[in-house]
Amino acid sequence: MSNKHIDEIENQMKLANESLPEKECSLFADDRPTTVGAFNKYYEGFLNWARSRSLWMLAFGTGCGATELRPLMTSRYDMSRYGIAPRPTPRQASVFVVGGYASIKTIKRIIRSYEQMQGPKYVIALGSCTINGGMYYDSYNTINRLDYYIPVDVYIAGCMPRPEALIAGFNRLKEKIRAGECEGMNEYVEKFDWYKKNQKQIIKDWNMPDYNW
Amino acid sequence: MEQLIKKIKGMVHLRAYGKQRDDLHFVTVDKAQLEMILAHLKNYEGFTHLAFLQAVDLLEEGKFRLIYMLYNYSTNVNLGVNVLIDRDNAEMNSIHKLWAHGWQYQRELHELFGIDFPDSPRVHESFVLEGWEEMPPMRRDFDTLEYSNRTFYQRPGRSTNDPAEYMKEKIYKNYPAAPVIRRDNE
Amino acid sequence: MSIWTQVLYAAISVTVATVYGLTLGGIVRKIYARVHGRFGPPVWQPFLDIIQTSSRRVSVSHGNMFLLGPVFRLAGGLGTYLFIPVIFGSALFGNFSMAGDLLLVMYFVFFGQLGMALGAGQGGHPYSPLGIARGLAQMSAFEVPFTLAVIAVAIQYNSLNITSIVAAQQGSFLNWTLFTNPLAVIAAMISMLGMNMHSPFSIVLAPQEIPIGPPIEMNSGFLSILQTNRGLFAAAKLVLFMNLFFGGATNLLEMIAKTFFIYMFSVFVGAAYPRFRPEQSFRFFLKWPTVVGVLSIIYIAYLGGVS
Amino acid sequence: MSNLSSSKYRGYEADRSKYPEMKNGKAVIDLDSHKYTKIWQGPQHPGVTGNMSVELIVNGDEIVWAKTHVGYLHRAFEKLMERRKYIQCFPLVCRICVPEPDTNEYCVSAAMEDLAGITVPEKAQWLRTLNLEMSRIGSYLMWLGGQAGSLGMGAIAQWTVGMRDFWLDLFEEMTGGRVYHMYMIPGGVRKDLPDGFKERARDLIIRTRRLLSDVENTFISNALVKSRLQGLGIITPEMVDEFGIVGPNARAAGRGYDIRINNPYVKYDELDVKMITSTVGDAYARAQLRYNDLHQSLDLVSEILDRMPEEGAIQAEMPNLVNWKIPPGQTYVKAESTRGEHGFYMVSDGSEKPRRVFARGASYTHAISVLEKLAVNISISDLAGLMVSLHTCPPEIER
Repeated sequence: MSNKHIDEIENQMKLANESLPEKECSLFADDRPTTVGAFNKYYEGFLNWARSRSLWMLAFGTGCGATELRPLMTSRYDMSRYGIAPRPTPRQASVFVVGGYASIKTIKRIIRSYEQMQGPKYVIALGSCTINGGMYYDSYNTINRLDYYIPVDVYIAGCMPRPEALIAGFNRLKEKIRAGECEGMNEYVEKFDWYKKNQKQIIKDWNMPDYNW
Repeated sequence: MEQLIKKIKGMVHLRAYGKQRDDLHFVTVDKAQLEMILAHLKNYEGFTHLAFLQAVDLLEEGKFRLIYMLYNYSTNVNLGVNVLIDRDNAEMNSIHKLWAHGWQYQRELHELFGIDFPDSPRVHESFVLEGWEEMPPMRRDFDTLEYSNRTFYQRPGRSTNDPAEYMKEKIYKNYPAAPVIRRDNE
Repeated sequence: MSIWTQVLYAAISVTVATVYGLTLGGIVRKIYARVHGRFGPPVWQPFLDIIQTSSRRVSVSHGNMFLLGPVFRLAGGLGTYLFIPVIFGSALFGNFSMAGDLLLVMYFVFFGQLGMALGAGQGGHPYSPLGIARGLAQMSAFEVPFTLAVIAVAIQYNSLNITSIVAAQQGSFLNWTLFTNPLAVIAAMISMLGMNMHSPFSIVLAPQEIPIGPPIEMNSGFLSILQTNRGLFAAAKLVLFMNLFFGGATNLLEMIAKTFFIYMFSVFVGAAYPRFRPEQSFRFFLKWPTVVGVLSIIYIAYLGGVS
Repeated sequence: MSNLSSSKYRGYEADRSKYPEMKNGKAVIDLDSHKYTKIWQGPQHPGVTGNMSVELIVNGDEIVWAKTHVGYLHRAFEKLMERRKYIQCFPLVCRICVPEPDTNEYCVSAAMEDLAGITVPEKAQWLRTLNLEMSRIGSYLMWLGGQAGSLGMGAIAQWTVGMRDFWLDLFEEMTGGRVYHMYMIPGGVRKDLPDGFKERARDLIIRTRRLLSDVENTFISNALVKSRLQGLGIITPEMVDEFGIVGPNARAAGRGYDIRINNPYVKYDELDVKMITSTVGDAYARAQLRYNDLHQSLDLVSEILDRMPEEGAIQAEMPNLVNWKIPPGQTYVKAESTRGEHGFYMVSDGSEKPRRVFARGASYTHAISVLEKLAVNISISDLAGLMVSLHTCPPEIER
């Protein structure tokens, strides 16, 4: 293959970042995300065990579900027993708890925050409204299915789910992590174009880079 | 209250007056005289609190009805001042000089109903919607279900529990359908 | 003792201190949780957190200085620790103590912050520089009473060697600086509140204001280095305070007991107070603690202390 | 500027001769001059109250310009209610304000009753009053935790939110729902009180008071809390009318406006509700006022429990609610929530669905106009405290 051809292929691999103003283009990376596989089986098993016992939750109350996260932190339910702690920045968080319905304006921020999290990362979606829209199924401003926009590991049904249900959801997530089934980060990369297509269909003013490092 | 209504009648063309409760009255005035009557009510009659400014879409009449809900702290009475404006090219005078939070409602009305308020600060800024391309969504003729079906992905399996449907399906399954009356011109 | 034995001993000592510091962190979380009326996380939670952060598969860097930030921080922690004799008279925990190590330790206590400032500054997040500005300003503020207290101690024992300072306090607990020069201890303990960054001096991390401040962009491996350093540095600071003001320790148990109670001082204050506004915090350190520090020097140098 | 000089606010005595440059009374802010930083506080930020954001320009630690962005929680309730039958509105309305859903339920059912001309039986009125006061307690407890948490005092937040959980238990007994109750329906309420409810409620009141005395010792009378909150975010009496400020924010500024007293609804005219006001208008006065109001709510709950009739209908005679048609008309019903005047404007056109429903969220102006004004010239570390002190609740702003 000629060098030119290789360049072309590489250019196709780059993200367009079309919606960014020209002077900002250099500020953002245009590399596509890549899949990162697991380590050796036994070592990964040990790491997964540690990951499941130290879940750092992104403190982003996206909807009314966030109101039940507060009792979850206090004496009655005390999620810190299970190693779950809130973390204020996406760079350090490993679990994204989407607290209910996501309006168009919020889903944009959800995507940005999700992409900034460092993998392996997990998503818990609470409430019926993230599953099929719930009572907002006919609203023009809320999405109906969250798993079309970011990969979801655990859904917790209910409106709103009780703290006990949340703990059960977290335990389910832990089981999945320990079993090595939570590869949402790689899934997102593999179906990157499909996710981007869905995201761009609803976010009409896409003024951010195509992938937020 | 009657005195006040009389006074308003003397000042402006009072199109309608209604009393809902002892502490809630509605008056309807002309579009051109609205600002004057609001300023009068605020400065001289003690209606200093603007509870809200909202609109109702009267699609059948081709009008918007704006409601300026005022409140008087000393007499504890709410007075809703209604005004009808045209639905096409809807436009209204701004009240941001009378109340410092008036612009908020005007921005909301501009975005959700498409009513323009020239001179109102930040009226063209987005309020709750981002990148909206359809008609203003709170208008009556905007079908939110149709938009939702078109834009978002429905998860199959949603069922309805509408009582009428339920009865038709489960209880009166064998009940003969109501006779369809055919008219000549069909 | 050959240099290699010393290095081996230092390595063991550092490991023990890190494990101890992290466990202490776990205990502190537990104590906070009890104040809140909760069970709290298990004591070994900090270790799990370190494994979790270091096992992330992806890591974003913002440039060379960003890489160096955590390294500088760790170097600061290591440097502080390695020149403090942890246990008086022990070869294993003697570390590299030497004449004039007090000066070196004082330097290293603040070295880490500066390195972190460089690294976090390149993170590009606006909260990083805000946090750095607060951190450095507060550091300069609490450094004043702390340095005054250290000067008082140096005058009192006529030495800049921590080993000889500890040696001078042996015998009876009445020989501790706590009793021979209480003013210096008061000044130093107040500045320790600022050093440990619990409330009311938690303005650098302040999750409600500038979400966790300087390390906001630190992720994965960088964060795990910072977390490790947090354990080591906490242990180093506490050992330093123990040596200078509380008579040092002659065995490991004594060290653990003393440092634990020294740390509890800032934990109990932290659980009961809200956070200062930054400028309130700076002014606080430059008022009474500084006056107390100056008084302690006058007391020792001109009034001749108790003896 | 007057905000700084006339108060005890010991934050900034900034040098105004240089930054920001003033021209015609307006600050000239040039972002390219590298003297200012633009910061988005929120929506992903632990210091904002819910899912909203404030766009800030800071000079050092000082905020020189602020702008509120809302709409992250817009679910188009008002549009959806136009597509729902009257009784189907109830699951929707309680979600308009999450910490205090019952005020919404009361307003909507009262608006429907007002339009249809239905009188609610005595017992149902008492039950409604009880429900409203209990939700006020829950909301205030959460607010107290938020205010302490915004100052970095996590312990208070843990205590009060933990205590709120026991009030939610009472709600669960009473209504079957923990956070959202859907207890009030047109014509009355859904259920009577369960057996032994009154004893448990009285017991909980005692426990709450015990907690509050701890909170008073550690929070309200804490010198550090005072030094941070006093002089912060002063609302002057002139601002109250200009910005339409309501509720505790207005009462702390000296405006005696409490709908429970001014326009009594349900059974408040028979109860002993006192107007609690203050004239200072800063964040600390608001905190004290809400703390006293919380005590008054506890008093009211025990008074209601004592005076409530044992027997009586809890539902008025109603037509079939599934196909209920309300005669045409328009009405506005308001109630005092913890944030102030919470009202519903409802228009019916004689069909079985409401023509237009508008929810007047109490913090609509607090979070936007007032916050943008008060946030200027304070330290960035005080913004979280200020937002909580105004008690902004984003879902009721954008609905």
